[in-house]
Amino acid sequence: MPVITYREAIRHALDEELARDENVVIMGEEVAQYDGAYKVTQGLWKKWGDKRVVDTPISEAGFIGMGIGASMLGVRPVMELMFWSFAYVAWDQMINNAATIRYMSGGKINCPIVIRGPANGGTNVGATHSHTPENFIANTPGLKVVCPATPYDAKGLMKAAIRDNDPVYVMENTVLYGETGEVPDEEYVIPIGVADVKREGSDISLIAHGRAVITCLKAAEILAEEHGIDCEVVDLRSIRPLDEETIIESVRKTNRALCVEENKPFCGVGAQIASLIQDRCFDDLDGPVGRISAVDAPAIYSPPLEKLQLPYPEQVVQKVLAMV
Amino acid sequence: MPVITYREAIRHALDEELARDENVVIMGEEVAQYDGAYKVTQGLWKKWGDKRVVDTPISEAGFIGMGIGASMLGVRPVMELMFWSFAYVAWDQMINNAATIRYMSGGKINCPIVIRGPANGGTNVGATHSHTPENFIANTPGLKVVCPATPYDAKGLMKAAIRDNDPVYVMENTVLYGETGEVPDEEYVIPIGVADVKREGSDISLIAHGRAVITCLKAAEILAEEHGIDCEVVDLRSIRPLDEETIIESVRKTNRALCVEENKPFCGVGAQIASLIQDRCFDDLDGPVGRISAVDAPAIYSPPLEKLQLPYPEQVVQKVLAMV
Amino acid sequence: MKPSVADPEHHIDPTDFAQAEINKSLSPETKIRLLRDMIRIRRFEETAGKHYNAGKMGGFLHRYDGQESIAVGCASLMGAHDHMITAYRNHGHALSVGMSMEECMAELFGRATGCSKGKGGSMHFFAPDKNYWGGHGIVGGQSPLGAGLAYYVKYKGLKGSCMCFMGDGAVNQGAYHESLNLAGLFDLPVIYVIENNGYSMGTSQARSSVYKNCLAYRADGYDIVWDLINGWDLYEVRAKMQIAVKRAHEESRPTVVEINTYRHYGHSVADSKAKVYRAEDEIERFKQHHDPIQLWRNRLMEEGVITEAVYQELDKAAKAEAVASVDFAEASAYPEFEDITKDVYFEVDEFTEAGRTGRHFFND
Amino acid sequence: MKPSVADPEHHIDPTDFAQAEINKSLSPETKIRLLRDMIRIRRFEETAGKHYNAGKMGGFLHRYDGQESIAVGCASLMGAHDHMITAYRNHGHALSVGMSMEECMAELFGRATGCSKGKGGSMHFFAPDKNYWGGHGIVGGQSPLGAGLAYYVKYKGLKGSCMCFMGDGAVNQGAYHESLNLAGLFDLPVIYVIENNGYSMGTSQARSSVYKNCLAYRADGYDIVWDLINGWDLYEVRAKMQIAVKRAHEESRPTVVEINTYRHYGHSVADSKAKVYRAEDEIERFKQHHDPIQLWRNRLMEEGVITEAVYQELDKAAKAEAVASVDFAEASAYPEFEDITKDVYFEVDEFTEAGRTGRHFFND
Ligand SMILES: Cc1ncc(C[n+]2csc(CCOP(=O)(O)OP(=O)(O)O)c2C)c(N)n1
Ligand SMILES: Cc1ncc(C[n+]2csc(CCOP(=O)(O)OP(=O)(O)O)c2C)c(N)n1
Ligand SMILES: [Mg+2]
Ligand SMILES: [Mg+2]
Repeated sequence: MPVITYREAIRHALDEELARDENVVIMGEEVAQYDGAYKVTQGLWKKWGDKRVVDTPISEAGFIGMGIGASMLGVRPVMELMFWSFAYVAWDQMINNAATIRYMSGGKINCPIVIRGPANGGTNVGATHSHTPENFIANTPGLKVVCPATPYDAKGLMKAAIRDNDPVYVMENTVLYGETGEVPDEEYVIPIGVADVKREGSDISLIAHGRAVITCLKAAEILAEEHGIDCEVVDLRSIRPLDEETIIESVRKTNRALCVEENKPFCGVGAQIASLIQDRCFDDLDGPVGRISAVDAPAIYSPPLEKLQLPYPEQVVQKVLAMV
Repeated sequence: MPVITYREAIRHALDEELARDENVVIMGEEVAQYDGAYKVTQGLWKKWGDKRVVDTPISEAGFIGMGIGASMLGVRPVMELMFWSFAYVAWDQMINNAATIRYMSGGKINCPIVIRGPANGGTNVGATHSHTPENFIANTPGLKVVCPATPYDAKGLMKAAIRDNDPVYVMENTVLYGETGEVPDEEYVIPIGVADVKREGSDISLIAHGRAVITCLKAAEILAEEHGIDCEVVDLRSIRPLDEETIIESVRKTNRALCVEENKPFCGVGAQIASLIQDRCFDDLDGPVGRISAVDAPAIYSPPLEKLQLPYPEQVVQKVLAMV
Repeated sequence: MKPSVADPEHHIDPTDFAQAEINKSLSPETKIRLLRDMIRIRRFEETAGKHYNAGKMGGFLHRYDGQESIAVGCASLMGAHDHMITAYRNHGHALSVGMSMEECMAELFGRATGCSKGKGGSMHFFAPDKNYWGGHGIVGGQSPLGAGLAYYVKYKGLKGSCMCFMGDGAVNQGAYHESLNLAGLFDLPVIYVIENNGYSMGTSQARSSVYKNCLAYRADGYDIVWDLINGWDLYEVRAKMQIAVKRAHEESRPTVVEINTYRHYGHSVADSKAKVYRAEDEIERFKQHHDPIQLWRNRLMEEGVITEAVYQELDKAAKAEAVASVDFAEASAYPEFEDITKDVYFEVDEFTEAGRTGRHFFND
Repeated sequence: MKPSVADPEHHIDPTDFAQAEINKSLSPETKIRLLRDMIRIRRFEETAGKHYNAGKMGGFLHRYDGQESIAVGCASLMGAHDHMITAYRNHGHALSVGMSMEECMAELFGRATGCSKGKGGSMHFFAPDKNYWGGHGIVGGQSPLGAGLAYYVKYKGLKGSCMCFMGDGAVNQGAYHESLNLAGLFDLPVIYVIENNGYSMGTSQARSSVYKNCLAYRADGYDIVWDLINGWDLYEVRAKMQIAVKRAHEESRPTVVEINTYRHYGHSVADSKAKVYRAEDEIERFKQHHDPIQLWRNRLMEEGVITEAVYQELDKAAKAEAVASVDFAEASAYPEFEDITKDVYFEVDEFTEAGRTGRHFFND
């Protein structure tokens, strides 16, 4: 199978969907002539032209709202946020208009928009540029949110997001853009709402999404090699809809769970998962569900410190050792 | 002790703080000449004049950002959001500028701003006007958020918020504005971060904030009278900082916990509390921590239905009966 | 700095808008229909207000009395690809595009037969089949949506437009300005219509906005053509709006128009200071001399298009229709409990594969 | 529509800004200090760029080369109650108000000795003691803050101002427009300075904004005085900015100025297309003919204020200072792990009662 980067995988998804459906339009700051701030859309403007790949001014509330409006009539905009952090200037459009228009119209309208871009810390861009609001979004009925961890998932989920008739917010990760993985040439789509057991194991379930999945996989390897502990790694992939059954099944098998995420701890996704597990697996658990999140402060700039602010494999290893 | 409304209690707090500190300024839409959309600021403009009580245009991002800027130099703005739902057009100012300026400046700046207003459903104002983002705010290090349930707490917490040197977001409730309670004439301040056991009990801990506390108290009465079940009701009052010890102590005593909130369930405050309890009270629990939240959809308009969308006493009663 | 209509190419005599082509071509029947449409709005609002005060509704009720000529005049210019979107004061727009009083009244009563199945309420009427996109509660929040509807029109190469309405208070929301720049930059056939009734809640225009000339003039900084309209004259509304519509259709360019108007009642029915922040005589003056319905009625009488009897008949019919709509609403059922979680996700409602994958709702 | 300086009351000859009072009164020493300040910025940026490319820093590095006259010219007008705030391209402003290269360079290197203790990085330099309020990363996000700093000045009855800088791309953020209305409405002594370098990242002004006259002209719709300035002429920057400062001090009224300028390098050091979206000859032209440092140097030579030797000496000193600042940075320690959760809450940092009540941080 071809090995390509996470970035290329997303680009292929966009390219294929541009070809499949003439209503698909890529939009965002620097996505066209500049090829994208992170080169995700590289070459697409050249190939598809001004109508299908559109540069916007720095007006997130304006252009995302515009995309929502256009989607109500049938354009299928795939909007890039250069950073997901910039969502906050467009928050009302994203949380009110996109999420509630269907409801408030009694189902007369739907809003097939995709909003995508990187949402992550770890690149020393500071507190205002490192937000990861998947928990805010998943709190909001009417929205869907996915956080792919691998090139394969990124492509498959992006295609599903574009074909979905509800607003789907896709959170990528600049740290992962250059990571490679196998991605088949043949067309495929990954249904939104299906978790993926990225590694089977029997001693403890590590439950994660986005880059934290990679961190868990590394930790699992160390734990297996150095400590003889067999971790199962559950990649949520989609936060809302959520594949609760895969989580529960895993915990029923391992009897232990650790949630790992790069978000801040308070009301993070890990809180929801821990709350779910203690509810559904109360008698299966050999100990409390553990949680690892970012160190609870705004993202620090200083590069060596930011490394420690986000979950890292050795930290997961230590926590697992303390838990089993 | 004088019995006054929740609305009056807040007004007294504002009035007293205007008197105490000449840097305190009340600002917001219709807060001055109109006496406030919900009459919280009634009479303050007349008493304090244009300089201290200021009407703003409908520019939440602008005027809240302006307040943040002014607070950096020492003005102490108390900004009213006519509805907390309107925070989303000012979200970047509230979540980036207010929360991170201290951090990014290495502690050189602080931001003594208060942002207050009603955050609640239940008055049939529809999906865009019924947001309760206390979980979003508590997720954000640098911010504090309190949700008073009674006139006494509303006054004491408001005064603490105004004196606090960090940004404090105060969530009131239009449904509670007319509720009455005892409030002493003498000056008092309630420290932010201290929960209040509103009712002692031994069978189960009902953990709530805001109006859900009132719902729990009513349910507790029914449970006591009709079912002989003795509930403890823990009012969080402050979400961040959080009084974890009071929660834990209560659960260690009752061995059962039910979190009740008016927010949507996914990553709500109840998720964080459940995650906390299962971690710290794993061996004390006789069963999983339960949760009740709003029915997971945008706020419906239809009045009889919205009543059922938010937690109500009988619902809490049924849930408790199923748990004990 | 010259407003759009001043452009001589439009051949419009600003002292007699009745002579504008779009008005000259009106048949007596259409003129009467316009009158009827305005009266229907007035009677709908009055009836709704009465039942609101009787406690039959929840939430807000923002009445449109006094502003009828705007929605009716603008809607009368809409063709197959012209769209409309507005803020929460939207009953007039809804009725103007042809929504029935029944579905609207039932919505106010929170019934399942309401236009939004009782989910939206007063602020959220919708009829996509009539090119009507609501009904939006966040001030200014609809302005990018309006640009987006126009984006679709342009994207599909249609001759159309989107009329996006907003209040005078809404011009101070950032989203509106972002929309202006986008509309100008992308050549969007959007028409921003500022319904200037002089107040945003209890705040007069002077206390909420700084401006030169008028609020619409802010468009000049975006090189967007603007105009100012006397809203009480239906002929003027139609004549000047038609220029904007034509610009949208033929040049795919935006316009900003500001239409002076007045709301007869409070910001919402529950407006504690409705008679404090506006002088009694100001209100009276507008009701007496600037009521668009009375002015249009008088005009049509002058023109010999109607008699007083015709007017009375229209009025009676509108009243009866409003009363009947209340009967309809009251006879309708509320939504069921299960309906609360319907209409959240298209994929769930349609029982698609995507709607069945993973958990979508999170109550235990 | 006339820009502010065109107002004859200001007695400024637009063909010779050196004759403006504020410039005529400059001593040779001050003129040399202004040159020195610009050179220091240039050398700081060059040195930072070199070490960024060597992998010594993380995140972004937005260089100010080419725009020095703006920050230096504006800062030279600041008195006790004049404040400054800007966006992420903020090294020039920081040095202009008197921050040391050491604290700035150490910040870039992520050290605890940095001006923000290594927490802010390149985009976030601060010196409240020098009336300098940063360094902000969200485009346009600082504009309401600037209004707020001015609000304080007015609230306290001081004769002062806030200069709030932003790029040409930032004018399309809604927050800026909301700020303009607030500034006008509340008579705030704020000066919005649009540093127009022609591009927002890879997007030219023409592709990001629709406008008439210039971007600053949008202020006209808010009845706010505006002006357009050639940024490469330090005399012009000072002369025209001084009018705005005076307006702030004496009338407590806002101004919007747009200053034409050019950035010599990419948007940030990592700008893959820096030489694609701008023609090579355009870049060369600006470097050759519009470099504010060279123009000022030539001017001071013409005036006989400096000789080439003086210039060389200033340059050598600036280079040495920059190199020393790197030494300082590299010799400094990184923050400790415990520092991550410091400077989050004032009350916690200060060990107050409020800081000890309840749990503030939520890692297990
Ligand atoms: C962002 C936002 N802020 C505040 C409100 C509350 N609010 C609703 S209507 C209104 C006044 C709007 O006035 P205007 O735009 O002139 O419209 P009008 O009511 O006169 O039709 C306000 C402040 C809101 N709905 N949304
Ligand atoms: C709200 C927001 N959107 C996008 C960005 C990403 N971004 C950073 S700088 C920039 C270009 C800004 O250009 P301009 O305002 O002209 O300033 P300049 O870089 O030329 O100094 C963009 C798009 C951001 N930081 N914030
Ligand atoms: Mg109005
Ligand atoms: Mg620029």
